[in-house]
Amino acid sequence: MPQTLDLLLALPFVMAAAVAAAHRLPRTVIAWIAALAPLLGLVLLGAMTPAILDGQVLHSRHLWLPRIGLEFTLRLDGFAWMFAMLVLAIGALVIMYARYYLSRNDSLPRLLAFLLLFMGAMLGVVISGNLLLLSVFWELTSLTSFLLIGFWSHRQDAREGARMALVITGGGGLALLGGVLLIGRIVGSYDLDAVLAAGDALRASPLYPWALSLVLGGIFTKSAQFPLHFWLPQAMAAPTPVSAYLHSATMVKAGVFLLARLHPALAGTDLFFYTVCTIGALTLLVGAWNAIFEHDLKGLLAYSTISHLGLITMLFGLGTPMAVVAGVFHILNHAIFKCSLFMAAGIIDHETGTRDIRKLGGLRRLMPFTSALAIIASLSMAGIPLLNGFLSKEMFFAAAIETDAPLPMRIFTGITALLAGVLGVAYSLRFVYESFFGDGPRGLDTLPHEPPRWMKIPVEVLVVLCVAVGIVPALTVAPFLHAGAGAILGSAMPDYSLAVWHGLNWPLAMSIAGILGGVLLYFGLARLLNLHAVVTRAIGRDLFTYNLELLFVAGSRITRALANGSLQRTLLWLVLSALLVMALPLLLDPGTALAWNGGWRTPMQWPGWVLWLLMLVPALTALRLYRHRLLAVACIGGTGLAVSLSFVFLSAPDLALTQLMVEMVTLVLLLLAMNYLPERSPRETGLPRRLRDGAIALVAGSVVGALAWAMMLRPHDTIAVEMLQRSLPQAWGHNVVNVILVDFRGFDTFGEITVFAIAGLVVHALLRRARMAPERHFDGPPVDLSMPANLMQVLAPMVAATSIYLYLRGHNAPGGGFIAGLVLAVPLLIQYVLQGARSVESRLGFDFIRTIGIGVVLALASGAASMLFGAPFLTSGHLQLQLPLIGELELPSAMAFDTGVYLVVFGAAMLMLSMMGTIKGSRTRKTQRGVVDSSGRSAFTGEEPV
Amino acid sequence: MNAAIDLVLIALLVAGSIFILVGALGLVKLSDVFARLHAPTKSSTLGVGCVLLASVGYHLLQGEGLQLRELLITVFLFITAPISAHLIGKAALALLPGHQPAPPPGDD
Amino acid sequence: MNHLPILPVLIPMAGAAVSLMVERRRFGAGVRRLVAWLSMAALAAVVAMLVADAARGQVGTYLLGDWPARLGIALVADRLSVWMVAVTTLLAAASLLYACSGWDRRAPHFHALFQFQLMGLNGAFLTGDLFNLFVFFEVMLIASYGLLLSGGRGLGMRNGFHYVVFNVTASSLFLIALGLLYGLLGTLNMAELAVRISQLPAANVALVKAAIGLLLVVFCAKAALLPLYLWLPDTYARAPAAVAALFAVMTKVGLYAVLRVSTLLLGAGAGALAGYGQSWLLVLGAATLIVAALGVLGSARLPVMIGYLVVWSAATLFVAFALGEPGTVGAGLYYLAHSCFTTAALFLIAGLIRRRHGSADQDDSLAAALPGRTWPGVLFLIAGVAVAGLPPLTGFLGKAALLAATPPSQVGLVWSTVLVSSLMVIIGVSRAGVRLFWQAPARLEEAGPVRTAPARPVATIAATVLLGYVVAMSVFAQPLLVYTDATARQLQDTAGYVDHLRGLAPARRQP
Amino acid sequence: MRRWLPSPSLSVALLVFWLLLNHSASPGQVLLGAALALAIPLLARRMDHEHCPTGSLRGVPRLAVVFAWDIIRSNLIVAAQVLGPESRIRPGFVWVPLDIGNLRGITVLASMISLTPGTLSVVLTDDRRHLLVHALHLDDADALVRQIKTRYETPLMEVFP
Amino acid sequence: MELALATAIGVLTAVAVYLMLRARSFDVILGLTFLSYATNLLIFAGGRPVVGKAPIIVEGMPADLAHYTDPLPQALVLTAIVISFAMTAVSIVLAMRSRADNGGDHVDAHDAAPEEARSNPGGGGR
Amino acid sequence: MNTTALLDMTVTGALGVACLALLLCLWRLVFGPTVSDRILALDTLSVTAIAVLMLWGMQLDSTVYFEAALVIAMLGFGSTVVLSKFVLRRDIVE
Ligand code: NA
Ligand code: NA
Repeated sequence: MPQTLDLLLALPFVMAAAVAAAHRLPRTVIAWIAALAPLLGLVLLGAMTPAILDGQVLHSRHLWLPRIGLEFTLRLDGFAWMFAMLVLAIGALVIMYARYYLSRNDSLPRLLAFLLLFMGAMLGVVISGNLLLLSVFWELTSLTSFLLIGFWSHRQDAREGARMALVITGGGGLALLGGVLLIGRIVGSYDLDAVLAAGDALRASPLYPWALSLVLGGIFTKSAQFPLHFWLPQAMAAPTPVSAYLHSATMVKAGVFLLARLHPALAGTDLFFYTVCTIGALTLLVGAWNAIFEHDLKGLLAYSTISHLGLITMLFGLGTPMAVVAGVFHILNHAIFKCSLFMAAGIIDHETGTRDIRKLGGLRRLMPFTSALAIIASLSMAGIPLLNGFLSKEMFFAAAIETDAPLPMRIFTGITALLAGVLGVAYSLRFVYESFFGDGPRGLDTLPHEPPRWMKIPVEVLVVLCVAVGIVPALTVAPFLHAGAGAILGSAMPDYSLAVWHGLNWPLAMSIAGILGGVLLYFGLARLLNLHAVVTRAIGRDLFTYNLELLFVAGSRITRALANGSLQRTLLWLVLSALLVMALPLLLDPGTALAWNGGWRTPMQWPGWVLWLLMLVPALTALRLYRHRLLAVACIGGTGLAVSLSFVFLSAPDLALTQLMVEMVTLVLLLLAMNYLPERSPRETGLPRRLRDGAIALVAGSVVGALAWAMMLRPHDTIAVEMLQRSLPQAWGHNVVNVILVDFRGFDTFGEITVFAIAGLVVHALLRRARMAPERHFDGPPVDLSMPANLMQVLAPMVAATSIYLYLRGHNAPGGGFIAGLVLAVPLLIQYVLQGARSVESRLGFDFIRTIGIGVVLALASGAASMLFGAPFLTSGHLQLQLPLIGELELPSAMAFDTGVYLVVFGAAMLMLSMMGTIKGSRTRKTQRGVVDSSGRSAFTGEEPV
Repeated sequence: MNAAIDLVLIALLVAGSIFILVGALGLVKLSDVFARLHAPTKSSTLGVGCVLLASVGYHLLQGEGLQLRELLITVFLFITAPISAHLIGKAALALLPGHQPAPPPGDD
Repeated sequence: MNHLPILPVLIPMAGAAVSLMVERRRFGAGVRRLVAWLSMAALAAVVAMLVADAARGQVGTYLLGDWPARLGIALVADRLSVWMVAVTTLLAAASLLYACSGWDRRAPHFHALFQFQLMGLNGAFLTGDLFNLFVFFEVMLIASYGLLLSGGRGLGMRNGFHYVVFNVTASSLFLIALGLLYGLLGTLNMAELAVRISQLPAANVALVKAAIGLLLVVFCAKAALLPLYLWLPDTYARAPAAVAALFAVMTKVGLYAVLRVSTLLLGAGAGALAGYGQSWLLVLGAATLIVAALGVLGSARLPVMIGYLVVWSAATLFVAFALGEPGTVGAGLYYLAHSCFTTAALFLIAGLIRRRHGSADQDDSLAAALPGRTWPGVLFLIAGVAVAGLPPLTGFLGKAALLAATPPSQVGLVWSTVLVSSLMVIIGVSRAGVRLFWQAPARLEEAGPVRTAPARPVATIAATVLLGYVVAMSVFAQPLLVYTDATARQLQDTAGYVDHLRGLAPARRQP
Repeated sequence: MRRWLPSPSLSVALLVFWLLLNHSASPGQVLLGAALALAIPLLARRMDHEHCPTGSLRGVPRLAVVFAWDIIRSNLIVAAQVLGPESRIRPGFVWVPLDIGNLRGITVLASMISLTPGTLSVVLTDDRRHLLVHALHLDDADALVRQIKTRYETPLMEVFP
Repeated sequence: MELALATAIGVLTAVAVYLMLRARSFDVILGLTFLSYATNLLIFAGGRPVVGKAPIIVEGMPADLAHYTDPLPQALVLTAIVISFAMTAVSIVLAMRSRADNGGDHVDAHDAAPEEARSNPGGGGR
Repeated sequence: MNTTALLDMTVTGALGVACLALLLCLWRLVFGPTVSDRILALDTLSVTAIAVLMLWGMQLDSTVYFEAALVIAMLGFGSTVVLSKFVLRRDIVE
């Protein structure tokens, strides 16, 4: 049996795939393939019927995500069985109907595949034995219905209807998910059996109101309950088979299905009773009232559906066993007559080309057979005796007045029930009278006639069912109802009789009153006002659309207000956030955080203060002059020099060297870039902004300075001592900084040269084919610098030798591959400056990219060499060679690594500099702002005077 | 002997500091751009040369051996100082066209 | 000697170096692709072995240079790191596949930069040293600049400038934090830091808080948490599809770092610092959820919308990690992989659509459909379902797991923001899908015939592969969640991590 | 020979430079230095802007002495000028016509002019026939030109023909 | 000495932050340069400033913090300098490209100067 | 008076003078007025810095400052060259 259940669920999905795959086959074949799913499904269900009717509950359990309690449990009890029957049987009919309904231009395979997917999802909802799994299928029905409603995606109403349905039912699905999760928290399991058994615990839980509201949120949206009912009429943009299937028989019933399903667990409290009853009643009335004034056939049916869904909801809200039975019964009846009505409406639409009730009329003469079917079904909808609608409506009346609620509520439910009868008759009458009787049709292009034989068959089947159930319920629907209601109510199953005649009683009186009232109402209204001229506005829908638009507008406004793409703002937030987190701990505990600890620890020698001035004065000058970019750059040079000297002063010669080299190269890059940038920043308007930034800058400086100061006053307990101790004996280097760089933390250097190499590549990629016009240029030939160039020829070899020296000595003295690489780049760079790029490159054909590649490979290989000896990557070795003539030669393996560094740094630095130095002029554009007039230059900024 | 070397070193240092100071003072004091160019580029170079020489001697005296390599810095300085001065002069001339002298007398 | 933990760094680096060597014209594009794929395959093999080890509960460690962890740099391939590396590798394979449909020939140095990027990502995930983390952050970032900008032009340059400056600033802050931490604690090894923080004298607490707070700000900036997410949508939107797809994992590096730091340094054993900043992260994460969802609703261009989806999913992760329960962290890690794959898939799909549209300016605005939209439409549907958290795909499963594990005290905040923002995302994504695939091409008719190019099969396959991951992750959710749960538990066991690393003896040296 | 040792003087200078730099004359360093002294000029030659032949070096020592003396002397003069009242100095430009054609020679000449305080070579005309010199204190332009030409240019023309 | 170093870090940070919040790409880059000075000094300060004790091992001298300064921050700063240089290089090039491609060097392009607005955007690069 | 002590005093004095020179250069760097002045100030700063480094080395009996001085000697002039070239032509690599 478990496999049967699995197969049952799998069938629609498999066949959906089959239909999609077979989309080139003839339409009839495709329809048959599609129909296989419900037909075979019915067979499978039939096979399980004896067990179900026997009162068994069939299970199939698979693991999916037990970690969160989401198990693939399928569970078939009587109610699920009944619903599955409904889904499959009507599904089969709808497929048959769709085959003939859909025009040649539309893709039948697509529709059928979507329908089958929906069918699978719906079956899943019905036979889920795990609430989480149920919510999975629940959302799947929303999703597939979205696709189905939007089937005619070229139509705006279809797109909007689909989206609206998705938003409302999908949102409801999220609420349901929340509710289910809460139920799981209370019960400790999502297993349906466990949940149904834990009703008392649930109702007693403090979380119950939350859980109930969330679950009801899902149920009400799905079943189109007031006030979110408006999506359903909007969904009528779907092809009629879809409306017939989803919006009458199945999907909208998922809500009431769940209401019934969880009835044993959730119902029985005042909260449940009042909420569900009230909402149901309101929905009932609002739907029915609107149906009267609707001109669209399908719209009328949709509002009627809303009304009937309200009725069913109200029944489950009433909560008495009788009401539950009535609810289940009405689910079945409504599915049958409403589906046939939709199909009939579809036929009318198909034949006449319109669904506007105002254009129709007199169809009984043109298509008598279809008219007869539709009239019978409408009468069933109106609750006329001898039809199935009458039976359940009668039960509804009975349930509405036989509650144990306080009197006012009973009066309310009773009146609602009566009004339901009246209004139902009225709109049914309108549907029948204005379509099939009277004059018309008006203004049609073609003369309508009966549809193809096969298109009528599904309607015939359903109408026959209406009549059969209405006349001999005990022989037809009784086992279904018994199984269905029995599964919900269990031992509380009441005695009820499925008979047409129960004698003279209140319900019968209400029925009669309803029918008379309905007839009076319709004709009264028709006489009183021109029904055709009534324009209905769905306030809810408009409100929803308006709010949704508002949401989009708000989304885009808020987003634009926040993320306006401004770097200044982005940086501001970053700086402010950083300041906040840095300052807050200090401010909260200033006593310990900034403890004075007896003043500065180390007295400073006076040259230190000179350096201090040398560092800060140019920085502040740069701040003052920053708009004159050249001057600011010169000032940065001063600060950079001072920083380097401070590093020397504070025992960090390696750092000083690196800083100096990097300074130099940075300076060159800045100057190279300045050729392509405006020579100065424009004066800033807006003093407030400058003041604000100034204040932020001051705070930032104080906070960071204070942190640094406080940090330096704390005792220093570092692991670096061990590095000092182990550097010479174990890493064979005197210069501990270099040893850290190539050995202890060689992996950092590894990353660092990678960064450097990538920077070279990025610069290359950005400038490779870039053609840029300089801001301004000088007329005339390049300035002749042959004299300095000539001196450089003497100097360059010495610098190169110095580079090698620094590289070789690095392990034991200040220096190392990085510094050496930059030192080697400098004379080349100066040659570029003095001789011009073309002159240098014609003589020095160098592939810097390849140099970088080789450097990386070398670094990699030298690091990996130790792996051959079973030591980790980057483990340094040490070779002490006694060579003749040369004597003892120490070769730490880190040297090889340093060589890689050397090559990468040299290659990348040169790549950057040469790329920036050899930008080709734009072909399409001369300089941005023209030629520099030499006579008009300012000695103060080097540029045009302002 | 050491005392003699000491004295020589002291002399070098004094001379060096004087030249360095003169260079810096000239840089600040003189009012003409080109006049300012003269002081630091040469005086400072010479001053630094003196200090470097003193340094060589000083380290020799401290028993750290003859550190002749510090002379290399002097060599560098003496090669580069003219380049620097030349280029700064050229730049100043370009920026102060008023100072531009008449073109050279015609070829004769 | 087990070299596995370092190979995910070395293999891409070697791949990059070789890529550089074969960049000359005489080697064709085929050779470059061959190199890239060989590297990718080797990486995948190594990662598979790492995953197998980690799944057995084995923590792979690697002492670089054979120095004890406190002196040198140690790599730690625990469950978390391996998970991140595996996600990266899977994502990278699809992204590379997409790039091989043509972009790799248009962007100079693409393959080298791509491999470097992988190197940076893997290094960042594997390292057990805070400064080394910084270095690999930088490797990853600078490679990302290259990938983002190589072959680009126009406004992309300004945008790239924003991205670079923002990240450079963040990196400077990172350095300040590192400087303070070292100055106060005397070490940078994460295990040592954990030990020293647990014994922190009261006088230093405020300062260390400032440093760690700064560290968290930096990570949040990279992970795009409110108010630091502003850079992301535009940047990602301007990136070439293949690159944007790979970038999906970039925000996750920040999240990874937050998780690592908050479990290791701010865990239960951290004394005065235990749980520092978690409540802020939670609140900001929740706020980001809403703001990002508004962004999804408000974006007029598909890539921007996807950018906001990235922010949104990152915010979900912030919530998950800030809650700090093993259940939420486990769910978060699962969701993290989901988020990478789905947003990446969406970027690729956006690329497919862009290519279909052909024209340059309105290429990806949320309008206009063209014939032959079935397959991109199906892909978009699946990705949209996954990203919006609709069943039955990963987004739903991850979110359900997260919500289910949310501690009762935080249910109100977390559930409401997560569910409400989910609804907003559903609305936004469905609108995008409707406009992209259903809307009548009215404007196109006005504009006259548009030059379109058929989607290249390879590109479509790449997007399909990513969605294949998503589907597989949905089907095998249980074993994956078992793994991530175990990861979360392993993360909580700070002492285990610390003892393991401190007790690790070098192969040949004295410990 | 020229092919493998393009500039013997440069090579020697490099070797000396190397040994000084390393502060060692061990065989290893000599060997390494020699290798560099051979290799670097080969690379440097490719960068050569323009080949400048070297002639007789006989005049160099004398020139060096003259130059050194000039440096010290003029430094003292300049020191006095700088420290004294500024009104006493009259700066000015003067064009020095050149007879020397060798670029290296011109360069060295210009450098010497620059290194001796009080004078500064600023511009070399494109035809290399005139050098613009700025003097801190220009009494007698012709005397200055004459002094430059006799004390420096003439000996230099021997060294750089 | 601590105070001097701390104030230097503070002033450099303040200068950096002010410049970083300017509207022109070049000014922002200048700000980043200053920020990197401040950052480097701060990391360096983590090793506690000491004069004249360079961490270059002299044989025979005990290897401890009394005789040598802490070498680790120096190594870190070295790495940081290099990385920040690489980043600066990339941002400089980007500033150039952005200016060439977009016709202005305003980082956000809200108010390109009139002469910049005139020039043809979209040209340039490639 | 001991000449060695005198020498040490002289070193300190010279260091003071050199630092004073640094400050004077700084004055020019800050107040210009012309660009050439600032470039010149920067150049002089770096030359003077060499002297400061050497004097420092003497004061601390250390030679580790040699490399820094060497590099400054090589690069101070490099900065001057590029800055001047920029002033001359804007395009420093033509
Ligand atoms: Na500089
Ligand atoms: Na820097």
